[in-house]
Amino acid sequence: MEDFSLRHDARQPAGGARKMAIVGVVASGNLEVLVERVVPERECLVEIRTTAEGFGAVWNAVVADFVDRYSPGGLKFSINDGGARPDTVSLRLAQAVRLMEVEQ
Amino acid sequence: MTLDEILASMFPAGHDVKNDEGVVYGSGSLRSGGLALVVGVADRLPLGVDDAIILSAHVLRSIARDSGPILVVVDSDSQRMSKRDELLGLNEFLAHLGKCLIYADSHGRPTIGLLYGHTAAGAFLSTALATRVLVGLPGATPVVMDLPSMSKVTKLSLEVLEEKAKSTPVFAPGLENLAQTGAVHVIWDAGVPLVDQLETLLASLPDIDDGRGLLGKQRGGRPKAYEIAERVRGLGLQSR
Amino acid sequence: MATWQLEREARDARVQAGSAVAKGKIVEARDATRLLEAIVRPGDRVCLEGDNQKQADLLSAALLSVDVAKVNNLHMVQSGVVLPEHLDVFERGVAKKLDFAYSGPQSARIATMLFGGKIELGAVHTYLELFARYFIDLTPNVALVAAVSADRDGNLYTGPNTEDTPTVVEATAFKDGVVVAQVNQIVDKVPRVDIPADRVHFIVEADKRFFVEPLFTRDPAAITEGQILTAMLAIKGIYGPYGVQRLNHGIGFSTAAIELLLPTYGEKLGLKGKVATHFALNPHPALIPAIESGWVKQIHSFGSEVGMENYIRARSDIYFTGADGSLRSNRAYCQTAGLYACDMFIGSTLQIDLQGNSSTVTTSRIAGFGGAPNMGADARGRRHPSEPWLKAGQEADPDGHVLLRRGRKLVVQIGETFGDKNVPLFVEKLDALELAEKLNLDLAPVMIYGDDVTHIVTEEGIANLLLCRSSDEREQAIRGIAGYTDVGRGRDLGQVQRLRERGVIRRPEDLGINPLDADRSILAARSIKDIVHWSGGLYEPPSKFRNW
Amino acid sequence: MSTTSMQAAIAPAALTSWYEASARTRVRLLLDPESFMEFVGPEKREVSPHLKVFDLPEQFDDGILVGHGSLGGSSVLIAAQEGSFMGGAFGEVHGAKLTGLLRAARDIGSMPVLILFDTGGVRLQEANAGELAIAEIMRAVIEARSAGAKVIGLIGGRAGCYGGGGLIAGCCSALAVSEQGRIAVSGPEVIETNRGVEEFDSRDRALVWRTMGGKHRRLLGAADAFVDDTIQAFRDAALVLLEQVGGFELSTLTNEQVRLEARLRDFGSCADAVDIWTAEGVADAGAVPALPVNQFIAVADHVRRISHDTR
Repeated sequence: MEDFSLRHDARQPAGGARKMAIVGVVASGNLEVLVERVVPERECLVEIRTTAEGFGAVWNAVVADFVDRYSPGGLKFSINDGGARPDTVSLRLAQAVRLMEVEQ
Repeated sequence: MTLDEILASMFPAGHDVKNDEGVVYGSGSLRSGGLALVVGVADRLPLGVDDAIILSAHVLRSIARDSGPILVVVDSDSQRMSKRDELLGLNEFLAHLGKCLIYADSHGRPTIGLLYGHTAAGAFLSTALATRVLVGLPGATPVVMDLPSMSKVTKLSLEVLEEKAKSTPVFAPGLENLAQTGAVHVIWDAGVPLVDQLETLLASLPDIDDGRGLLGKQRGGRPKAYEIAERVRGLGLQSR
Repeated sequence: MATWQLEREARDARVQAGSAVAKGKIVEARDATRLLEAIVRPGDRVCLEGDNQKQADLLSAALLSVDVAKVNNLHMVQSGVVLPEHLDVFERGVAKKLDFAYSGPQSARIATMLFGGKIELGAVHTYLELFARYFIDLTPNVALVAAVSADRDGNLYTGPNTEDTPTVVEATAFKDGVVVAQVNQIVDKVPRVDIPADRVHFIVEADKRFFVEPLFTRDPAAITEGQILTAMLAIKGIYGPYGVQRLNHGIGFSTAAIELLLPTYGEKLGLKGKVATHFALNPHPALIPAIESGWVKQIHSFGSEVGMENYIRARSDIYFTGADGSLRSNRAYCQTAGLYACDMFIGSTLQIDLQGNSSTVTTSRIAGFGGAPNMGADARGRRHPSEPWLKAGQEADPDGHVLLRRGRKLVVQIGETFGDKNVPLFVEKLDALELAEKLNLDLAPVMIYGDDVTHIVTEEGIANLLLCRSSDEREQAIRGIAGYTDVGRGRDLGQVQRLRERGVIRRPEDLGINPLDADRSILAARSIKDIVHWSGGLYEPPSKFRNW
Repeated sequence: MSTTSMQAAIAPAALTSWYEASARTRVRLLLDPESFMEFVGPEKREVSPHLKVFDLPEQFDDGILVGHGSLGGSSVLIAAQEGSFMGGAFGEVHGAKLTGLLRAARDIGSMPVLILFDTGGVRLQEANAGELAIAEIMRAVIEARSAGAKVIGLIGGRAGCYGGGGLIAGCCSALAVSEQGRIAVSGPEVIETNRGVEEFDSRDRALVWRTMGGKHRRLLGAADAFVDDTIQAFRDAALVLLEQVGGFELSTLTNEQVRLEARLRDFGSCADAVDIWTAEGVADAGAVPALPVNQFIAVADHVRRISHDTR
């Protein structure tokens, strides 16, 4: 297992008012993303635990693109990863942001 | 200890317990008076539909007819693994046996499991683990699942599993490991007449409430189960 | 006086030798090895059928058991190396040299044996190419084929899996070779004559039915959101704009996803009747919902598919069927159809390099090519116009003379940037090159050459290589849709942005597709059972695909 | 971002496959809208304390969600296993959540419990804790039922309901199962490993479903209701079963004894499910696996009525 934590500045706060959401499951090639509105609204924090070791550079690139595209300010993402592919990671992150925008 | 030795040591005043090809039933005279129903599995029998239905019949008949504690003696294999048993709904037969024992326990017939040999998986759940108090005898070898099957399911090699089994009580087979989780309440001393230990137990039977979670916490084998269950129970009560 | 009929005499001598173990043309199964010892000579070219689906398994076992003193050093010329016995004959010394096209389940072992020098490799072909060589320089001396039934004269009924048989028999029988057929049963009258009796010399009644692999069944339950996204991109970004009506699909999950999105997503885009009407395609179960929804007009097939028999029979408007009602497939004709009469091939691969060359060869697997190089190549001899063909030609050469400009076949590679076990689809250098260097091959086993590929589709978008004007642009277009692979992360951001502005690269958002819409709920069928329902109970999937 | 695109979120229960849905989607669409309140949810991060020993990833809810909600306007307690996480297996935390929920039901005495099974049985990496958790759950189910709570099991997920899960299911007041749902103790691979492929060919999926699948369990009387593979169908079945099922007393057990003895007597020598169905009087038993849901329900209702006081 490998753990790391990525902190980014965000252009603007994420939409919606929901406090917490969760998407995905931990399975081979899949991941769960728990998202909570708990960090300052111009920041974004992504904490990752993954079974696939040695992919730090890819995680960095995926998360940087994600923050650039969605500007998820104020959100903390906690990821349990079962070795998902980068496209799956991007998809789950996007799904998590969208869930936070849905009225509860 | 063999089943005969155990029964002799536990019921010096006599018993009529029969072992019918691994299916055990009968009764024993307690030193403190009255009879105990004895049911169980011996000779490492794999517990299948045909055996479970006999045992549950004995328990049900005794509930309607007798009084006194119920002793469940166990030296079984796993559940019987066969097409026929599954075809006929083995899960119902094993659950039914477990239900009968649990029902009896809460209706004046306290249940005591006596694990003196092997047991595993579904056979374990429907017999020894369905009692109020589970007693282990030294030399008992319970396993939840055998390592080759475990290897197939977890896709970890047998060697890795054997290595981990040495250091990891929560998954490793064995009486001591199970005792740590709270599954086995007490391990008797084979050097002391069992009748003494049985009478001591009967004289101070634990409360009917399932205390295995707290036991596992106190013994360190299950660090979280008790508290999680209590928290959920508390939240559930608030939803009333 | 010169003798001009030596081969015929030799053939007659072989047949006569074989007749010693036959009653008329009929040979008992237990005598099959003796028959082969009588009719096969050392060094013969032998076609042991050997298709990608059906297998003359009894005859392969018989060939494996021959006395190596009598039969040895054979040159196997067969399209499919599928059964373990197909390679065991090399281990035993029965055979020495191999020319083939496809090796699916034996791909790892064939690689090992090639590296170990156990097999002398002629070449890896595409089907049509190997069939062509049957008539020029790889004509079999002996063909060992499989059929469903035979009559006592030797007329053969192949059933739905006709596949390679007519081609193999034609090349063998008409050039003085010997044809042996294993059949599931001998009957008084065959349901239809697929191979006339005068081309068949011996018949062996097998004790069990010949093996057929259900190779084209993709369980919709295994289709991922990523595959659905690539399928949506392909439908909206290629099928629609080019108006592709005549096409071939590969066998991967992405194209299965396309088949299952036609009646839902395709319908929503208003494409019904405008695209995907005529196929050169095996009877894919995944296409049933589109057929039942009225999308598909006609399908010609290379082979059949286990479980599809009754459905095909009941849908003769769609499929080619014989007088008996069952499917008539033919690999050679269907490959020809794919080459000349289809405007698009779309399929997946294991590796794509920076120029778009693709290969399914890895250093540990030689899977062969099957039909992909043929489907996935421009037919230089093509002369008839069609809208997609002309439009692709125009994109490739906008300044050319309208009346002299060649059209282009659309050759689309579709896949996710990372495949199984996170192995990247895009590489700097193909494993095929490494293999060619290691084995001293004259030619690297490239499945589809980059200059034939017109589009690459991944979850990151579509690269239209027709619009690239230099090899540098081509490389950046490919890097631009290679996602987070090393190749993708090596892209030039500025150049990729410019390619995107020109429409060379189109991202999902450029096509109005939200990746979050790529949900399994839009598949017309999400399980094999759903497909059975679509078929009205006519499709009968093999047990291994069931969960009921 | 478009707002029409969240299919999974807006798809009504009638269109969503139970088999494919996650545990969270099942719960959300099974209960009355917006009524679910989770206990010890993923944000509490009460993960398994044991998986790290095996270098395995944890899930924030340990593969089960438990909580409270309403069904048809009435309060229910609910638990749902996530079959995709470690096969929905029972570990220490996973099991303790269900134990706690059932004890709450016992203490309340009148509030029903829905258990959405999706499990391969004990989580082997924490086998002792998992096995004991199942034993505690079985006891807790009986205690809850004895106190007057109805416990309904719903089975139709990818992992089926195997091992100890099958025993817990056998303790419930009633079960609803779909065609995809499988209920058994030993899994197909385990039987094959221990007894050989001649005893059971785990890759013969038609055999697996014929022996352990929803249709067989319904025809055997092992499940009370057979439903289509939609969340709506499970919801409807749960509402009906909550109306129908009775309490738990000695007569329930003696009735069950009679029911199971009769099964052994009538079908004990049958070699295959098809023989059982034929013996029960199904006209064309071989056609049962292919029957559409409604036709199957008609056949099942004809040959085997379910009485709700025998389990």
